[in-house]
Amino acid sequence: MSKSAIIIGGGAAGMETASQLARLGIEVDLIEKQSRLGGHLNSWDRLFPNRRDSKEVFEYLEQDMNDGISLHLNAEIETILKAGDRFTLSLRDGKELHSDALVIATGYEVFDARKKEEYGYGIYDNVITSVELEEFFRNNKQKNLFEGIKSKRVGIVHCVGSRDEKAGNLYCSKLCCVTGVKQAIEIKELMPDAEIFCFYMDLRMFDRHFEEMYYEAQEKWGIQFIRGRLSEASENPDHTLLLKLEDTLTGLPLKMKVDLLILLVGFIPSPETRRLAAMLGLKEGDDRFLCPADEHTITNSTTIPGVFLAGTVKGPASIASTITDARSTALQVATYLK
Amino acid sequence: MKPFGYTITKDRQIDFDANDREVTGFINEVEPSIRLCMGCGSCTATCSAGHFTDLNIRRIHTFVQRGELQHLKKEIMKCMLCGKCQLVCPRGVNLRNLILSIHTALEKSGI
Amino acid sequence: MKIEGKQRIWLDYQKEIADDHFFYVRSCVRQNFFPGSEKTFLRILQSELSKDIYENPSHTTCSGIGYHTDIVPFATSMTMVARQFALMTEAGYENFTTSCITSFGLYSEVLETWHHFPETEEKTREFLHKATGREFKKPNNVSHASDIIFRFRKEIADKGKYRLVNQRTGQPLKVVEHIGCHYSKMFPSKGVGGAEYPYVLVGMIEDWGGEVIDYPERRHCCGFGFRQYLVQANRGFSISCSKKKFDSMEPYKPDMILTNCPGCPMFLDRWQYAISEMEGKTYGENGHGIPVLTYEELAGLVLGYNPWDLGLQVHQVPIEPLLDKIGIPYDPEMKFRGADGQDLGKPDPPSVLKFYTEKV
Amino acid sequence: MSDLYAKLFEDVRFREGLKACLNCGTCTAICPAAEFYDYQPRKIIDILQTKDNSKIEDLLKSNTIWYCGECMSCVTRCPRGNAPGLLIQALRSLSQELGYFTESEKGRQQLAIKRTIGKWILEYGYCLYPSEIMPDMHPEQGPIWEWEHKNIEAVMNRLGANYKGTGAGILRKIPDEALDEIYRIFEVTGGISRFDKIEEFSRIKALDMGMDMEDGKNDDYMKFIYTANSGDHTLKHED
Repeated sequence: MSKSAIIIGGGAAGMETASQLARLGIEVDLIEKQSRLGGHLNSWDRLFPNRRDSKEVFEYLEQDMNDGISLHLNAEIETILKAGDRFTLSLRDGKELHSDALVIATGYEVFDARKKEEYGYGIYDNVITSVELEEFFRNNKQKNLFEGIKSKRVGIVHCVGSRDEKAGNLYCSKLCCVTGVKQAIEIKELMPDAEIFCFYMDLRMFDRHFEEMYYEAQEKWGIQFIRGRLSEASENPDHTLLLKLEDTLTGLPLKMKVDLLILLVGFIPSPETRRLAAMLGLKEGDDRFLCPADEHTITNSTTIPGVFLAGTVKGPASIASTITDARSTALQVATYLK
Repeated sequence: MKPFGYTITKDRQIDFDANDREVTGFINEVEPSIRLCMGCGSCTATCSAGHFTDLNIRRIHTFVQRGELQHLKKEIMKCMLCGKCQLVCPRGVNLRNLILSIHTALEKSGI
Repeated sequence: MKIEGKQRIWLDYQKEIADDHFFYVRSCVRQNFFPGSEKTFLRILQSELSKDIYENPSHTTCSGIGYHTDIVPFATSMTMVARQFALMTEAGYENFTTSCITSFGLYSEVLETWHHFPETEEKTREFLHKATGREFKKPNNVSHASDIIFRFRKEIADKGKYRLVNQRTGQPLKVVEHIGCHYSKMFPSKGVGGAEYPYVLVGMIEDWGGEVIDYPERRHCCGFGFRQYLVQANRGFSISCSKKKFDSMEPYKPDMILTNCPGCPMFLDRWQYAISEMEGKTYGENGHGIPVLTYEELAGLVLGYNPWDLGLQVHQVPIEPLLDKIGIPYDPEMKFRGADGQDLGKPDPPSVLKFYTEKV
Repeated sequence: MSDLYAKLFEDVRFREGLKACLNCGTCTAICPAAEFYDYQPRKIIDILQTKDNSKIEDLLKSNTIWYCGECMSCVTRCPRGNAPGLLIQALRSLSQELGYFTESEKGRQQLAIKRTIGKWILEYGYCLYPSEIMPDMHPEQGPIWEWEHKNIEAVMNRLGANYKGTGAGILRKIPDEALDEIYRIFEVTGGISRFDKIEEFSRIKALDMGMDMEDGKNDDYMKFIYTANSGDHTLKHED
């Protein structure tokens, strides 16, 4: 009898785990709470570092969503029970699913920028998040975004909701830096006369071609990097924003007017990830992301036999490393089921 | 007026919008490698003049970009143009030409 | 500006404010400079709202200004605070109400310190007992007097005779609110509305018919800075801070400034005078400056109290333009007279800032 | 020399205020003192984090620690839960305990504060007292204060105060027993000893500077520290 696995979460991690397992002859149920697959991939326009269209990656992942995979869209999980080696999932619509293994791929959410009260998101008109900027890019709404903006000075704020005790997140979300640099270049492509400033504390250009992107941003696009964390934004009478930060490389406080402020919001574990973890008794780290059995070596299994983790449930990760991680999870699941 | 015994002071914030950035534009044009600075401080660490004065060569780059001309003027007078900074810069910024261009720009704008 | 964004944040900072039976402690700055405000606070609570509020004659300064000028050690200030709590305990009260923001901040800081470092509370009890023989219980509720007025703002509006509306134009008055730094910057959860968008004064302004102005330097300190004002050599700092705020609010053409801290209204009032003397610059309309009020003074005006009972005559920036806008009658002849109507002379007119002589 | 960092660490405010700094500058960005003085709260933490005794000693003897206005705006914003304002309080306390405050122009001003605010707390039970707020020392208080000061009893009476009266009320006479209690509190908690140290170290400094320092308010040293301003506390753009 062939073995089966249930994968919870139809984003990049879930899709790739599902297709790999199906290819290995394992019966797969893929559960997605939304009406379509892709997760956050659906929100991004172009991907760093090479600015290729995110739709291409989605198409790659989607082409393997074949017959071996039963797809459950708009599905919400009520309960998960484990009896012996078997898992039983009850969905809200009354459906019941059974499997020999369970993969948690419920991913992350972006930090709610409203919690960073002093940046005025949700209050001041011209403060948006990096996610909203992607949506504008993706839907070709650039014209709306910059309509009526004359001098076109844009501020990009790093570490919004990350590395911040007051926001409840001490960790680095690690991908905001490169996202900020990518978006800075993209704005500049659209509006060559725009002045763009990135406010950063450390630029964590950790992956291949990231540092080169930073170099390109400076050399080719003239994007300016000011080392200092935004302390507050307030609104001027003309709806521009007055920013206050320390220019730490000169040691002087600095004030500056910008027309548009973009907040690079970080990763937080999705509420669904945390709900399932509580249901199953999985261990959360002090950053609230889920802990694998071993941080260095057994990175895709958990302490509960048959329960596996894939992708950003374990912390911030890029799409490339999420896909790589998903394959690793698939291999672990297949080995377990053998 | 009554003698108050104190005066109103102007703040020392860098007021980016009030600063004259014509010099900034000029320097970025004649020495575009200025854009490449990543604030690492290698230049300051090796600077000969910096060992004897409070010159911070790394800060010169920042003052140019912010249009802080008075600070800039004060700083560059201390540089002896020995060029050691240029040797160590990991981003290849042409610091000697940068300093010379700043001199030219400041002179041109009468500062 | 999207007001809903602020409203969401206000919902996150709902502070518990006692309803009745207050143990009241006074403010040094306000007793010196705004005695009418404290008088009005008690009048509103007792006569309008029929609340029980008690003042023990033996209570003293909390030593807050001494503490924040660093001449008074923390252990001393903690024990001074403990003594006030002891008086409250002895009188059978549990709700502590401070007139002063520096005090409010100090009480909050002391209670937090005792919570995080319990050995400091023990030591304080020991000190207090040794020095005075007194014991104390910690209050159930610590509220600033502005919290209390905030809590009863709708009752005040209901009983009110006047609204913050310009009689001539029918438009709401534009009001700048200024919150004392120690109200919530240290402990955002202790202030109504938190630290970034405090709601305590906004709520009053809205319910009394005015329109709140948000301006870029809204959160900036008035510049008191304790030692920065108290020593003459440092006052340039103090006045420069206030000037920064005036310059920032000026484009919005505010009709008045409302404050909840003892020092701020005094500084925002006096520095307008000093700026006018030093630089010839006046803010507000027709060279009269922008009137600066305490929340009690404003509540008193809304309730129809005589402006000279509120103490509006001891402001340097003339208050009459505001009274005329709202349509509040006053007797100019009585402005500088004593309790029995005796003639106390008149202050000299400033050289730049205009004295209000007639209705515009 | 003793370990200054260890001494600072005895102060709960220091322990509460110093976690780990990542040098982001949110404190300096909105610090009113940083706007007008050559001052950066970030740098204070940076120095304290080194635990370097001689650097801390320099700090305790400098003008730098006296620029802060203790508004605590920095506390709201720090993403690491540091409180530069509390650290300043700990530094100022230690500077006074060790007598280092007399080494700087701004530090020396502590005597003026002790002889006004400190005196009034013990004498009247109030931090401020209207008859002591002299119009000539406070020109910015304007003609209105001159008028009020001249008519203080009548004005206080008009505004419903109980100036110097018995019982409750505004500016009532604080009962002698209460003033005695305050004095004893200051005695047992180190307040009096702090005051004495401020006097004592200032006396030494005044002697050193060849100035007269009596106990009153109007001696040369007192006048000097109250008004002296070298003018080099602000890094001006014109410099």
